[in-house]
Amino acid sequence: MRTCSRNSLLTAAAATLLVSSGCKPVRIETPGADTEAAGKIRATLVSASSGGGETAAASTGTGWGTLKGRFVFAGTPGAPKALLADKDTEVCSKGGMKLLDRSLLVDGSTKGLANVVVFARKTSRVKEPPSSTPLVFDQKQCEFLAPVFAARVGQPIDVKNSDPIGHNTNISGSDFNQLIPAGGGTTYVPKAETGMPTMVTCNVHPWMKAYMVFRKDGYVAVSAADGSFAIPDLPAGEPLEFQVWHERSAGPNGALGLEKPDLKWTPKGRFTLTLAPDEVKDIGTLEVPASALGT
Amino acid sequence: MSTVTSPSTVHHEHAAAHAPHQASFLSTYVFSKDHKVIGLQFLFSTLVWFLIGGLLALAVRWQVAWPWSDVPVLGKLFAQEGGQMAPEFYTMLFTMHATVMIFLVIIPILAGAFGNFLIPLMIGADDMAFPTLNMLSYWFMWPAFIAFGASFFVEGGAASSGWTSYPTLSTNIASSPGSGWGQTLWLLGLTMVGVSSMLGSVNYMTTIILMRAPGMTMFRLPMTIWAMFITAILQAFALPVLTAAGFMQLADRTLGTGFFSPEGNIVNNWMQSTGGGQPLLWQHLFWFYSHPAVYIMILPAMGMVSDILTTFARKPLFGYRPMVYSVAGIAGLGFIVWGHHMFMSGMNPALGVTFMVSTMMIALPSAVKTFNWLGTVWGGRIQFTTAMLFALSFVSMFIIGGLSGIFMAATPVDIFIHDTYFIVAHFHYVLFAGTAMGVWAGIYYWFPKMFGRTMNEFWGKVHFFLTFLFMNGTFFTMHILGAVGFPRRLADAYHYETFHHLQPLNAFMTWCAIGMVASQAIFAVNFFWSMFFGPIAGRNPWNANTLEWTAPSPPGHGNFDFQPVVHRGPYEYSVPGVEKDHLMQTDPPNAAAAALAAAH
Amino acid sequence: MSRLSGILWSLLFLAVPVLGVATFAVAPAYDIWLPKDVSEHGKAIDGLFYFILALTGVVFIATEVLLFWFLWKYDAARNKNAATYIHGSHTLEVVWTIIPAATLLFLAIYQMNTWADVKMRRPAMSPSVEVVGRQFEWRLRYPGRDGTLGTADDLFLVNDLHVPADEDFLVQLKSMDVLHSFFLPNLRIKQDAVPGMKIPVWFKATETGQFDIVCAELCGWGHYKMKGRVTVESRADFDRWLESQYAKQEATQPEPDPSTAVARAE
Amino acid sequence: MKTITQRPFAGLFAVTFGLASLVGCGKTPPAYFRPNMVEATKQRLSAEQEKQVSTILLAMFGTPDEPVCLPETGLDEAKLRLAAGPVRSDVVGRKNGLYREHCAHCHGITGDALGPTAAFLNPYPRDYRPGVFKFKSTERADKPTHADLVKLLHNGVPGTSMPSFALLPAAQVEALVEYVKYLSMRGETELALMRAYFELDDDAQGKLPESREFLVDETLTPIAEKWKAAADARIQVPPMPADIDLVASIAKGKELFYGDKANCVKCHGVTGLGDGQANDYDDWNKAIVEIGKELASGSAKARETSTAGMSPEELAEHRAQLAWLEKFGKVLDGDALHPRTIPPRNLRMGVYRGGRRPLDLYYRIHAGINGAPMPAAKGTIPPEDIWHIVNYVRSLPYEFDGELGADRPMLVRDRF
Repeated sequence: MRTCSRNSLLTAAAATLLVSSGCKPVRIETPGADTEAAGKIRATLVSASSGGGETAAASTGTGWGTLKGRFVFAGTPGAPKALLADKDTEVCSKGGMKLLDRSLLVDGSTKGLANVVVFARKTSRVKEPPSSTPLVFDQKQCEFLAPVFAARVGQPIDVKNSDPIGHNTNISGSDFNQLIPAGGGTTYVPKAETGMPTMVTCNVHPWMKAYMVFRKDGYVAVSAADGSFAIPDLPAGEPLEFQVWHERSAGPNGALGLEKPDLKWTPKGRFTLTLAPDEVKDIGTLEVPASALGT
Repeated sequence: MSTVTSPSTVHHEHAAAHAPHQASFLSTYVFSKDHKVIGLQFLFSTLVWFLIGGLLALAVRWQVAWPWSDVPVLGKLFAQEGGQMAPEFYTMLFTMHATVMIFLVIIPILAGAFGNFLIPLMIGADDMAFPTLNMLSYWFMWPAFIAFGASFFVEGGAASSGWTSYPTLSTNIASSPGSGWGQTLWLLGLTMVGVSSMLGSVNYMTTIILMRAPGMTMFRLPMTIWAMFITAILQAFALPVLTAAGFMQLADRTLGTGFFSPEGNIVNNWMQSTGGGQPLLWQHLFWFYSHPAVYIMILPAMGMVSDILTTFARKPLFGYRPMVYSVAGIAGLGFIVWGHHMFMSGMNPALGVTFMVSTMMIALPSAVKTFNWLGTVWGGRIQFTTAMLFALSFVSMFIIGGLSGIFMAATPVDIFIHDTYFIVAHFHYVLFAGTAMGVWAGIYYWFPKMFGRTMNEFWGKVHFFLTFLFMNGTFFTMHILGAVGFPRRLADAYHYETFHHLQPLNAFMTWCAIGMVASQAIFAVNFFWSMFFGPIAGRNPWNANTLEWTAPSPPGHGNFDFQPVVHRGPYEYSVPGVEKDHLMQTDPPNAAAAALAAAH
Repeated sequence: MSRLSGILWSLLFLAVPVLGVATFAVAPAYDIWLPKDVSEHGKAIDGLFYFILALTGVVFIATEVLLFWFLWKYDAARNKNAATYIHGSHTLEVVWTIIPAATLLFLAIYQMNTWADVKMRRPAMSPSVEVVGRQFEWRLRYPGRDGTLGTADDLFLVNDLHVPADEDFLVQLKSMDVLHSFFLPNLRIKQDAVPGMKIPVWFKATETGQFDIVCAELCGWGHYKMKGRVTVESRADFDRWLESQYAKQEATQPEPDPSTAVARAE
Repeated sequence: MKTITQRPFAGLFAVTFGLASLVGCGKTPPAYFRPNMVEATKQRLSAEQEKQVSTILLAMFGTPDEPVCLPETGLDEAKLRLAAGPVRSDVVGRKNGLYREHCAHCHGITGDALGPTAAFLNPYPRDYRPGVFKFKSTERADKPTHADLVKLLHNGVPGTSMPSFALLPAAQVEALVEYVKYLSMRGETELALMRAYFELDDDAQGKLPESREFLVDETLTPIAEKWKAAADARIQVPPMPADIDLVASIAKGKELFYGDKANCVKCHGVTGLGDGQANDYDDWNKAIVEIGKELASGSAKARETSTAGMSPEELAEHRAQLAWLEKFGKVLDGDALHPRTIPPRNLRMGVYRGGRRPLDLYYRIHAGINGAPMPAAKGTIPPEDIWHIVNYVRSLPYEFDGELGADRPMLVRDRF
């Protein structure tokens, strides 16, 4: 009897063990999605189509103003690294000259921080249509001459190649990746805004790198060698939100976040202000701490 | 029950001689050098792997029957994919199924478990010739267990180039996920199994030649021992080739030696830097071992079945010497037929003709054995014990397995059925319906000797019936699948118009396979339950003749409590003029001799 | 009880030959049998298959029934007379060694000719097509107009083999990466493609139609999807098809209308 | 004996039942679309934001088992249902599951090229989510036409693991193409949504509007429009000059190939073996590489900065940064394949991924290859010159080139 009870106990244990293992009726929908919320959204989506389209910002003011300022780098920029330029050396490193990393250009004397992009995010009106006189985007000695290049949508750009060797210019996220024959060139007319600046490369010489930013309204400026920038002819009398970008900044998508409470400067690298007609608003010297850049 | 009374002095001597061995638990049960413990260690490990291999087979069958459908239990591994099995996972499944079944189950359970347990007992020795080697031969299995088991969890997963691991699929790391770490581990595991078998076979040969009890001449050895002996020889001669080949493949994979890869062979846009090798070289080397291995996987079972048949037919083995010669013949011919695995491989067709002839000839000794088994059953007094049923089914199924081999041996027919389910049916009839049945027969037959208790006969027969039924349901249908040309190793064959209509048949086979595995639960419970609560068995529950039945059940350390002396062959059943229907090999010759004299 | 068990068990063993034969008898009715043969040499192969089937069938039935009969007759529970004490019979051993030996030897010699026809007596002609196995597709190359492979006018195709009927057709079989096996069930052709080897495969198709090309040697995770199609057609159709494919390959202008491209997918 | 046989009876059936139930209840959860974790992390989305994206996508596109699409997508939902859903090979005459039967194990249920087999393929399978396709008859930035995708399925992509589906019935190919478009649009929408968070004004509290205006008119429609426009955006191919002298044309082509104008030699190499500029990435891999750089520099910076003397909010900022970096590390381990450089094509192999017709080569050279470094020649190289290059490239596999000497490339003559 004793043996029998023990035996049945043993088998029962085995059975329960087998049954319990791997037997959980789990039925999950898409993980992380809220199913009934999705149901509601779908209801609104399938509902009758709305006129929609882009809602242009309301035009509230008249006249035009100018925004200017100057970026300086608060910190010590290390010596720029030399780029690995191992192809076509007879051209790319002529006379042993080295191509340098240009992602952080600080003016020695003025401490000015070059190549900071400032543009207005949304505007209601523009002073004049894009000019048809082409801008020039040139490359020489395996380097794009302009590290950061701003243009207005609709304005033609002459992409040139002043080198004795062939290049190609590849504007990522655009429809443009063209052969640029030695000494030749082609014209590109940007069709769409880039949002944040987009990278330009030459696939033949992978170290070649630049950035381009296209804006519909053309309200965009790139800080000069001394760090100064100016955006003229901005629509006055309405709140304007500006976006600030730098290649090296630690913020999301290169947004340059600064501690500027007076301008309501956000971590997304934006500040807002309203210009009076014919005002030349100088937001003064903007100190960019080393921590703001991914140095 | 024949209880052999022995001079008490001898008994005491033995007890004294072996007293010091009663050491710590570790040295008694884990690192024991006692052939019986080692045998049981082999038995338990291989049975566990048998279960694993069976489950792998089920997963394979599931995919074959219902490709890409939600796999039960396993499906949880592929939750994001909706429970659908990835094709490379399927290739890993059948590769590891074959690997586990061949290298971790059949070979070790025959040579390792039964060989170890039975050889000393049946020849009247108190242990193996080299107990330490014997222990090592078991513990070398563990690296193999670990290597094969671990390979599922390395990057890329387990080996996926089939158990034959043909180059360049296996040598070229880029050719398949499993050809990465999985394949390397596979080769390492294989080598370990090889070492283990080699240690075993050296041991068996020495033991059988040198340690037979007084009076036990070679031609008084039971068939089991003969089979084990010849198997050991086969292994000793064939294994070095495989080991060498394995190391060559390892070198190909790790050092880029390129023994097996031709020049400029591009896989997955990855061009092999080395070349100058020949993929066929591996096939020759591999099959030079693996064809004899086929006989390593069946001969011991044949031997055990012969003994069991005689015991329960209560009749001498029909044609003892022809049986021995045919085993030897199979072993000899086994070395010159490997090419019949390569008829379609691009090997010189003229060479194919040669191998075809030798292959036809190797069917001969098998036929002789079959006829002798029939002769043994003829005119006996058959007792339908579980062991006997399994042994009989071995004979019945081996006939099928043997005959289906002739189709493949006929080269022109092989053109059509090569690598189809016909061959799958063939080797499952030899290895599962044959060897596995023989193994079960052996377990039911020698269980009393192993644990001193008999297994439950009723559930044993239920187990036999279900296994026999489902097994034929699964494997016999494979023949007709093969006749359609249904190729093996296809994750989904139903998009071929030729095979589209075979899905229902495959589904049926898969259900049978599931039933087959499920019914092993009966065996498992019966096995472990009987181990503790089965009825106590005496020394000789089956009234058999061979020496092991004169020892206590289970035999103590040193096996025999007296020195067995052999007076006759192992199969003296139903001798006219003898009151009991069996004459044990140790029975003193006096009365029996007279009776025998009268008989002849 | 035990009497009954003996009967039941022997009947179980009788079931083996009965059901075994039944399976093979019924299978053709459900079309689970040799697929339609459209090759010249296939007849011989199928004939051999049936011959061996008959031969083994007889042996199978004989031995299995014998086994059943012995179990039935010599069941200890129902048969009281003692077991025959016999160690074997020399004559019998000789008989059942000689007869199978003779049969098997005959079989071996009987089939050699077919084997030679399919694998050894290669027709004297240059390859009609080159088939290259590659994970996981059959890449085909026709010699083109000049009839020689490796020239600029070769025609490249995938998985879609076309063959003129009633003509010797010589395939030059190669593999680019791993082992494959070129299996044409309906043409009774199977040959491994081995990297580094050029293996000739030849056949003569006797009927037009479309049939499968199967890969019969494990070639990696996608082994199952290595499906091809062989189209046997008259010489005229074959030439027409060749020309159309060649024109397609040399196209310098897009098809006038996308829908034709869709149509091509049929 | 009797008492002994009774007992295991119960036990046996308990065990067999146990096994049976184990097999029976293996129900796995339905397949789901994996979120684009790389982009989500790059845009530094919060958990709520990730949740909102999945929710919106669920509303707009449904699940792999029940795909839905808004009329704006211009997709045929019937075709989608044919391609979507689990493979029910146990149901005779089943009507769906095509994508998971033929494509999912490489391209992934989500079309993110993260299927179980993907990591082992070279090149990696295509990730549909950016909506960029290489081999097509349209201008570089345009979507492929329906016919392009059908042709691609028909021929496969020679030289890659993409096999030919020529033997599938046309209806099934149609369904698969439609489903690829569906996955692509879904992926593009996902990207757009994730990027939209950055463009949000601050008063939105980092929550996207769930209005029809935003989701459909501003997000989905522009994407769908590009797909619809593809059919009319096919490149107009001027016919190859009828009287062209092939030998002369090839010579001219060779000149251009090696010259500074077309500059092919720079990448495809003087030998034409594709051994020129070879350490560049395609757009899919480049994205991962860039992120990897960002991650590396970020964590380096994090290691340097000492938290000593940080104001609480600075400290919080710092912690957030660390958390973000850690998450990125995980994402790159789990949701991205290890980036690989893209070698320029070896032009002597006679293998043309986008098709071997002269027409196909013309497309490649004229428009370049979207997503790959291959630039467009249009505008700077006149059509007849493109035809010359085409002829030269087509002659390369057969050209005997003495310069190459002993280590000659593998000609078509030997293999392809």
